[in-house]
Amino acid sequence: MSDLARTVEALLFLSPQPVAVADLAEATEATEGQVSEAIELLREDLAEGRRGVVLREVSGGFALASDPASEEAARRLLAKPRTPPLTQAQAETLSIVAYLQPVSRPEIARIRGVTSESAVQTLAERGLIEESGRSRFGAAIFKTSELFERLFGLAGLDQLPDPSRFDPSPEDARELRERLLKAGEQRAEP
Amino acid sequence: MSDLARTVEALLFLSPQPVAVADLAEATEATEGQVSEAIELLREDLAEGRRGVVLREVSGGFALASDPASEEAARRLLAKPRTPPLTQAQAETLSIVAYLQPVSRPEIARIRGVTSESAVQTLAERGLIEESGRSRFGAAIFKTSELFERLFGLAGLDQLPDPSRFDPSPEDARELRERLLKAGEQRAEP
Amino acid sequence: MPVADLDLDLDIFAGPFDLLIAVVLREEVSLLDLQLGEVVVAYVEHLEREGELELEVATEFLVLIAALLELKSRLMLPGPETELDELGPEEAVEELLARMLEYRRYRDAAAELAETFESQRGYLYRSAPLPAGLRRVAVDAAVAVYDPDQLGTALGDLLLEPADVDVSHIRPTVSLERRLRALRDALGRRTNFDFDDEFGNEDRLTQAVTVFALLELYRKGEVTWEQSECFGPIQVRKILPG
Repeated sequence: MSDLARTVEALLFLSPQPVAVADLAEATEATEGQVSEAIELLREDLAEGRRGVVLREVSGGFALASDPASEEAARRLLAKPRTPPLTQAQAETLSIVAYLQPVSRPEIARIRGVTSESAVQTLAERGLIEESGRSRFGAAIFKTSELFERLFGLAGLDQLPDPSRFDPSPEDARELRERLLKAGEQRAEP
Repeated sequence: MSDLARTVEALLFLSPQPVAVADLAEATEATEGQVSEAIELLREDLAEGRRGVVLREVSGGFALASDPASEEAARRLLAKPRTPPLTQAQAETLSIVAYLQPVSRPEIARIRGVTSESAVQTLAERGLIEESGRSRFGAAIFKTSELFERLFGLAGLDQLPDPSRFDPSPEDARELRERLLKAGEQRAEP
Repeated sequence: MPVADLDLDLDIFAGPFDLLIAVVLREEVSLLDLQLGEVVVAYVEHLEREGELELEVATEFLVLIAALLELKSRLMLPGPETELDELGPEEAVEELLARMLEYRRYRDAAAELAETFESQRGYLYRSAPLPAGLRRVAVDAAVAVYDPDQLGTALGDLLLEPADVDVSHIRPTVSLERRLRALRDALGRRTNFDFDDEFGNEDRLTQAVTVFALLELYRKGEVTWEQSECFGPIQVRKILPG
């Protein structure tokens, strides 16, 4: 293994984010071509199934990751799953996704009357919601996950409770969506 | 490389702290003997100078670290300045805490002959020592941290050099005593 | 300012107080040669300059200077016949010696530790968040911890349309100027009109201010009006110039 390959391996090991070839070249004071060669060496050594760590090419550069085969053991050693109570913002956001899914990020904001970035992000990190594509306009679209159903003890989405405290309950999904949007717009501009 | 060695490598890669053999065994559902064998395999593969990453035995467990040869490149990439060396006051304070722990703030001051507030504070800020309670009289009591062992490359506190090594020789002590006595007599005479 | 930083300029020593104590302990300066009175004077001068007494710093100074005085007096006292002191100079020397030796041990250990630290600084450890998969509950291990009713309630709240805003507490403002303009507009369209026809739909306040505006126009000689009976209709008529 060349000195440069060793250094590149060390850099990828230390960096919490993927590193671009250009940045590796700057840090190692080598050319991008030399770095690419070193990456090729590493790619062989760290191919899937060879070691506990694999080399991945992801958007923006290269990164080391643990071999997926070790996931179970890693979970036993390190997993610290968190299920703290939901905040009001999270509960509202989650209920919108649950009842209207698939639903886009701007739609959530329109219904809540406020941007809901951080609630969406937290729910996604905890695995309660997940991206299920993009809208025609490029906005992320969300749906609830299997984990969501487990954590709420639901056998299926049809087991979601009727929107309580509201009478009359909307008849169908389309009516629900329309009424949520209308109420949200009224909240946004009193 | 065995499956177990690969898994152990992955666990050490993921874990933010050194991992003890017992914990590795539990996570991998292997015996401690098997884990130790896997560690031996890794120790060879990750011996100094072979790859960019080395296996280290620190603080009661095993951890991966980048090879010192890549330090400069790593600091350029991560924009991390080199940690400053220990000042004389910090090194003295740290050695008192390391050997006498748990030790109170006044005890440190008594041995050093000067209050050691700022050294204690800096060491605590750098995470090398930590408060471990209060003495009967309310003074903060300190011990070294896990980070201390990691940064000093110690597998455990028992690897600190034997303090008797630093005892002045009997000749030194005798000479010092004589000088002090002589000074006392000179003063007492006139 | 911590007492350690107190700057001293003595006969045999110049530098901060903590360095003085350190060099005394390292017997680079003999305690016997040191005029402790000078140290006290320097401290008092410092206090005068600062103009305020920090109790904690003063206490620290007193403790340290007292310890030095005690050690020094023991060194200087002649013999065991002194009844005032339990320790003779020899014991004092032993005590000082013990402290110096203890200090030396850690000073030397410190040198070695600093070297070790230096040699280990090149090893860097990874500090990265756990992969997302390890931060969330595994689907297989997940049990119900949340109440679905929370979702129903949250959605119910979102469905509620906000009630119409009650503005009854807000008093409308009616400006005389605007009413003057309204009157002149009306008079621009025709030379006379019935007040109720023109302003009957306005609220009471607006009507009252309009009457007030009418008075103003009357004063200026722009209009006149007639009311044949009490509460009867008011006929407003424009006075044409000339």
